[in-house]
Amino acid sequence: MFYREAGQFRTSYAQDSQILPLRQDRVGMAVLLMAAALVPFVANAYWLSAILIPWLILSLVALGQNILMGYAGQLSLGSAGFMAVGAFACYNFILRVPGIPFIVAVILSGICAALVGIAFGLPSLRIRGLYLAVATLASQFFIVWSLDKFAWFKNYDPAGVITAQKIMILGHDFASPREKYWVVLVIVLVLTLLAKNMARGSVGRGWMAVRDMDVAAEVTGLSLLRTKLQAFAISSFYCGVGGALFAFAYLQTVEPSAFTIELSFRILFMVIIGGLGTIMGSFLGAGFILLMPIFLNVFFHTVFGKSVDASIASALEQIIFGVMIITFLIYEPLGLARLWQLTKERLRLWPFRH
Amino acid sequence: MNISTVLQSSPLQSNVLQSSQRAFPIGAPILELESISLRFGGVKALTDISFNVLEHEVRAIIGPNGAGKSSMLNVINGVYVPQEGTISLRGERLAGMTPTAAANLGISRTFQNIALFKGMSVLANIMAGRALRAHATFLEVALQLPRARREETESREAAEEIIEFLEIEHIRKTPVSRLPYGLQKRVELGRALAAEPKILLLDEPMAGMNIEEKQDMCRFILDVNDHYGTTMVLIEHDMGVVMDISDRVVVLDYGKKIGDGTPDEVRANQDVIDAYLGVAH
Amino acid sequence: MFDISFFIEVLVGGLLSGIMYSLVALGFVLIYKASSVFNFAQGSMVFFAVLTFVGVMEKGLPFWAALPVAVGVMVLVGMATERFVLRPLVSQSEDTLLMATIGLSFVIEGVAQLVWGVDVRNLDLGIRDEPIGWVLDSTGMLISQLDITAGIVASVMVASLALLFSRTKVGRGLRAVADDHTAALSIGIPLKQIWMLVWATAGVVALVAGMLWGARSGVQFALVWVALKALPVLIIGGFTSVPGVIVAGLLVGASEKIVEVYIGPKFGGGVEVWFPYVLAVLFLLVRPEGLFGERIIRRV
Amino acid sequence: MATESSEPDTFSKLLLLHARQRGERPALREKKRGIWRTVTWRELADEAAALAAALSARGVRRGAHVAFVGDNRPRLYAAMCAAHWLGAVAVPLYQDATSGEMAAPMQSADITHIFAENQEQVDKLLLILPRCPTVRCIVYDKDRGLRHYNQPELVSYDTLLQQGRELVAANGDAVEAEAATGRSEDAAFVFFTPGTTGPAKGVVLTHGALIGRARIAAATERLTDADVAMAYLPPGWIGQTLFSYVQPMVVGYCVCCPESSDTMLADMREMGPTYFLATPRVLEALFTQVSMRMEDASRLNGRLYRTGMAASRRIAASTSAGETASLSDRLTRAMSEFLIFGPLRDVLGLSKVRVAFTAGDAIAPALVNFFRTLGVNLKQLYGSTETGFFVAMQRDGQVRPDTVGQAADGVELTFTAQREILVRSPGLFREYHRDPEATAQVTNAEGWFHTGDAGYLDDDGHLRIVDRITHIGALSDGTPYAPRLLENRLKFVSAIKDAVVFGDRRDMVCALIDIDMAAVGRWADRRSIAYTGHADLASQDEVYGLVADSIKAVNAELAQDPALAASQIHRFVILHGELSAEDSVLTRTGKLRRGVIAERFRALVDAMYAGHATARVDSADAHQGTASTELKIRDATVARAHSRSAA
Repeated sequence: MFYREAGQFRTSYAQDSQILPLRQDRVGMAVLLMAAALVPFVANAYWLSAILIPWLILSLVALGQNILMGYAGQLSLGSAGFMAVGAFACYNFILRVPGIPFIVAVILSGICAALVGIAFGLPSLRIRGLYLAVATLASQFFIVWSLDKFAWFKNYDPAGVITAQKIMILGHDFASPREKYWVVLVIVLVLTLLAKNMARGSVGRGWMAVRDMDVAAEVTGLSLLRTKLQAFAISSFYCGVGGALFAFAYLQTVEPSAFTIELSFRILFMVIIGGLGTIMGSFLGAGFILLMPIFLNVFFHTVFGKSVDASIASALEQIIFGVMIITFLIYEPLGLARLWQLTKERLRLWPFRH
Repeated sequence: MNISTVLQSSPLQSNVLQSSQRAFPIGAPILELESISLRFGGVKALTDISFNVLEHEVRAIIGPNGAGKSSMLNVINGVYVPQEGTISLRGERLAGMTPTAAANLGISRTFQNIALFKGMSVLANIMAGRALRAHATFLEVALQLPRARREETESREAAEEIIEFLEIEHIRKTPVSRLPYGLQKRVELGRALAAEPKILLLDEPMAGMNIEEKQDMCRFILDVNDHYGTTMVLIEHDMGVVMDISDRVVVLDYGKKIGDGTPDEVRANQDVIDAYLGVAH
Repeated sequence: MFDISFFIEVLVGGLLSGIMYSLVALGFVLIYKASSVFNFAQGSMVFFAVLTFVGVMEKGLPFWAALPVAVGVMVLVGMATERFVLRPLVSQSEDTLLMATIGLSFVIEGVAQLVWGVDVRNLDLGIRDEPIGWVLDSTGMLISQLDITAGIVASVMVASLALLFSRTKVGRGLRAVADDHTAALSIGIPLKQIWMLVWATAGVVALVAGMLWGARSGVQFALVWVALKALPVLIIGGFTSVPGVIVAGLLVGASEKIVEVYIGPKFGGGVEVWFPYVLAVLFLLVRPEGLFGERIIRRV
Repeated sequence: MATESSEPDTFSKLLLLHARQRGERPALREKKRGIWRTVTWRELADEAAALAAALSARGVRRGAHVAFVGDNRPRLYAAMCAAHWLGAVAVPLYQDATSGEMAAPMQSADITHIFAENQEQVDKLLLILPRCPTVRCIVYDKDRGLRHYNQPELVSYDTLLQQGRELVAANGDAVEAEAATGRSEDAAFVFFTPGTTGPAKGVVLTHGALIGRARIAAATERLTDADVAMAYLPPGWIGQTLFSYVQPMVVGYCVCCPESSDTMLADMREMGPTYFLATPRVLEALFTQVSMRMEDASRLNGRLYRTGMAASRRIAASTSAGETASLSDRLTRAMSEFLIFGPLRDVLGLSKVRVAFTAGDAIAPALVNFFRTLGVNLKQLYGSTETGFFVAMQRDGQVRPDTVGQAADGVELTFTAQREILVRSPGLFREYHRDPEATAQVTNAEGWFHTGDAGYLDDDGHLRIVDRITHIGALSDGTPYAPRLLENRLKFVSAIKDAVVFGDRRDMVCALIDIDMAAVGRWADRRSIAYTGHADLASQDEVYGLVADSIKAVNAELAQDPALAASQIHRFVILHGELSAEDSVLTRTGKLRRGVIAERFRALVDAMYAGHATARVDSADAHQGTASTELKIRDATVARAHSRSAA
């Protein structure tokens, strides 16, 4: 109903295939970005470092998972492993390459993750479905194990824990939550834009072709090998960068066991609940999975007037996630993003229904 | 059932056949298959089949169900590799064909039971058909560098030309999964065309269509042949339609070739008649 | 120098835990055959089954009463799963089903913790986890009574299941179902009963497996991950082949122990955490269809 | 106007003027291959020049007749420009006419050159080519499917353009000069009126007449070159050509062609025209669509819509009565304007429309009201091909749905004893092509034209149209009776697509009803009434009930008006198939061909008056194609006439 499309006509394909073809959407997005940029001035440190920062980071990781699963249709349970690679790679780059710019280190760590991703993606050429899932589980376990066992990665820290260095960009130390938030925000936004470009371009079409009908994809001349490995590499890159930020902007002190298979599952859930094969879904899903426990707590506070025993809370959380997953898979396999999309279609046809 | 109903030709109008001359006159053999044999384990799918396809012609492969028509097509574009026999394109022998290789050689195809990319719009499906012509790397695409943008526009233009050609402007941005069967078939033809193939393999393009849809599809096939000069190899078991639109027909039965020639010759061929009367409809 | 008797110790230990992998894996196979679903939640079921068992025992029920209760609960869980998860998703892609069962595993674990709490319980089956005297005396090898008992029980289970599959009418019906649901129905195989039976058996298997593991290393959440080892076993054995998973189970069990004991120390141990999976992946590259699975031909 | 002489007086001169004044502004837009392609005035002029050069090389001379067969496309209009450039006469034909229907104009107008859009049209033309010896050249635009055609007459637009560009390059000045030589009294167009009776007649209109009319219309509606219009009706109809060629040529606004008829609504929403022409038929379809889709809308929206409509009607009523509307009504109106009408207009692509005209046929007042209530400035326009279209038009602020407004500037009106409307204006046609008798029949020495419409001016000079003079009759009791008024009321019912009433020299009025498949179909679905097709649905008793109720309502309205009370519908039949131009019961613009209909449905009509409950119609008549079908005849509830008479 807020859409006034009459007169918004396109005279070039560039215009027609732009990310937000409708003026109203562009305005909305502009407002959103503005808000995202200014929120640190209103949000307190807790909100920034306990919710917004992890939300952005996990959204990025979910985006990576989504590229692989949602777009290229390759089931993966190992995203946490690739995060770990990113995190430790970043730590070591900064540790061992004196004066390396933070951003460069982050990108390099992403590339490391990508390489590992390619290695573990190789089986995807022969196998699919849960076979592939197991292969990715292998990566998950193997990576965490090796990071755990080879002390070099952790600079021989006796406790087996690394402490992320300062985030130095152009000589400025981004120490406060607010500054960290901005760093994360910028990186996430840029990578999201790139992902969107790939998704709506020939690259994305290749992924989806492989996902939807690989035989036909081959017949159109697409190389399954290149396409799948590409998806693995890019997906892992996003997870890697996410991992690096996870360590540097969120956890600060990290041990390999922080990147457990449970984390992988959570990321998987973010993608399913948020919406397979949509950029926006990654953000919605991450937000949902992240905020759910908090809502739960608030809920209990208001209902029982006291916070519940942590174990019960976590148990409930698990049940709710599980139920959500099943429900979404049954009723709206395309997740929250799809719901939003439907609402939008309604608004564009308002007052009609269809 | 009597012979006439089986082999009779439908009253389909086709300008190409009426017209005195064609835009792309039929040329030399472009595709030659020599004594092709294909087995799955013990099962013989194709036995010693040889025929050729001339440039710019519409070549039909017909035969009762299970005659090995689809296998034949799958051999041509490298989905199956025959145990014996050779395929040569413009006289060059092709060894170890794969679908991708076939695509690179300008062989494109559609599938018997629609193999569209369900999750994508009509436009995206057709653009995806141009995978071969997308050279920009993922980085160029991600950063929207000039080459990526140029290629995107080019493939959009090509896709739009096809959309116009197939008269599906009104469903351009509809997800293919929402389309009725007949339109999906048309879109699949569009995707195959997007690769700008030299040879187009159509696996039962009219299966399960009503008569109007069939006539539309025939018109499109003939128009493609007339407009782009694409060489067509199509499988069909609705004899009537095939007889109308194809220049020459190969007849298979139980994996063996039992007839080859112009529609009229084939109609007259006793083996063919028997084969068709043999199958109970 | 190479100590052969020690090697045998390790091997036997490995084979014994291997047979238990097979046991868990059998649960997967059962369900996969019946409803062609890869039930990722099987691990959680193992956990849940034994937890229930121990739980009701704590409530004062005697062993022999607790057993049927636990089995009953597992059957209910199975039926519920079939009704509320698998049926609505019938004819969905394998991946979707897998994800659904992952969700299911979360639910089950959540419920388990909600009902029985999170603290580790130990399960006393009256068999002590100490070396068998005469073996020790005669060969000097340390072989735990518990392990042996576990091994024997497991082998019995596995054997009887194998029989159930190959010999009984139900088993044949089951195979028919695995091949083609509608066909199975059309030839009058009672799908409902088959499914119930399958889930029941899967429940029992889970319970037994859980008890054996639990008796050894305490009833705790970690069981879920132990059970996950069944995945590589399945891959190597093939999803539909009972003998396959038995062999694969032994293979995985033995190899992981040997690797752990002989190579592990070089990396500070823990190799067994990932070794089976990597083994499975390598296996996939050479023989995607598994040891005894039949080759898949791609149709177009 | 004093400056008339100084201003350009032919289309080619106008074209050159625009090319100079607003060369870079869009003259035409076309949605092609997914995006809107623009032709600026400069480009249009250049293309026209090139085509003109090539055409004259191919023997197009001053006064030659060039036909145009195709949908609204920039190239069609560019070709029109080219024809005028050379002083040739443009003859736009209905693109969906059969080749048989095309033969007549071809022969009577000695068409020498034809612009055809595509293979479909070319095939039709080639079929009649032997019968049209004068045709020398057929130019086709889209070569799809034509690659192998080798008739000597055929040439592709691109080739022509190419040759033209070379010629222009060679001696551009000569070509340029050609454009200036035209005179305002030269014939510009021949429109073949799809006569509701008799064969089509070629109406010759001069540059001067059309340009003059257009200038007046532009002045009254204050059109500027910022306006945008959609071209989606057949160019063969003068209305479309006026709005997509003549007026843009005068005003310099931009004309937009949709991608295809399937995408018209979507394309219109994208483009958002500001100046809109629609036939009553189009508006009826639009109205039906809106009411159907609103019924499916959410309950809340449905209510807001209805209350909003009601409120606005009350407001309109009270304002016309000179009172101020109640606050609550105005609030409701405001709210539904914001929540419903605004968005609704936008979805329909009408939100930017400044002026919308309906013309071509009489329209039900209620329909006009509907769109005006929605907030669309829809106005009626009265005119015919012979009168240069703009005879009477409603002015802003003085719109009365039951009239067609005051006479346009420069138009004189007078009436015969039979109330036939006579028109005298500079916009009148010159003659019927090659048909002096026909011309003489409809025009007299003082230059009055007999419109054939009956009507009268009301007290404040608004023209009211009653009906075609030939249709007006009287019931057997002598009460005058005008079918179209009744039919329009019926057609406004969303369940009814078309209606034909009978009553002349009869004791009561009866009606043939053609149901709106879409609307009634949905209605049936909602009530889960099973039906196999049009015929089946049409014969369902529930549907008869539905129609009977609507007719009852219409009768009640009629009873209000003493003049019409006697004309209430007494009996009706629902036809088994829709009336369509294909079987020539309608004209291409969708007007009823009463003669044909009366002929075709005689049996049915007689049965109605004979009081039978059913009637057999055999295949030739029933649109079923199958052998004779049985149609039910029903009585309609008639309201008692109110005694308080105004007249």
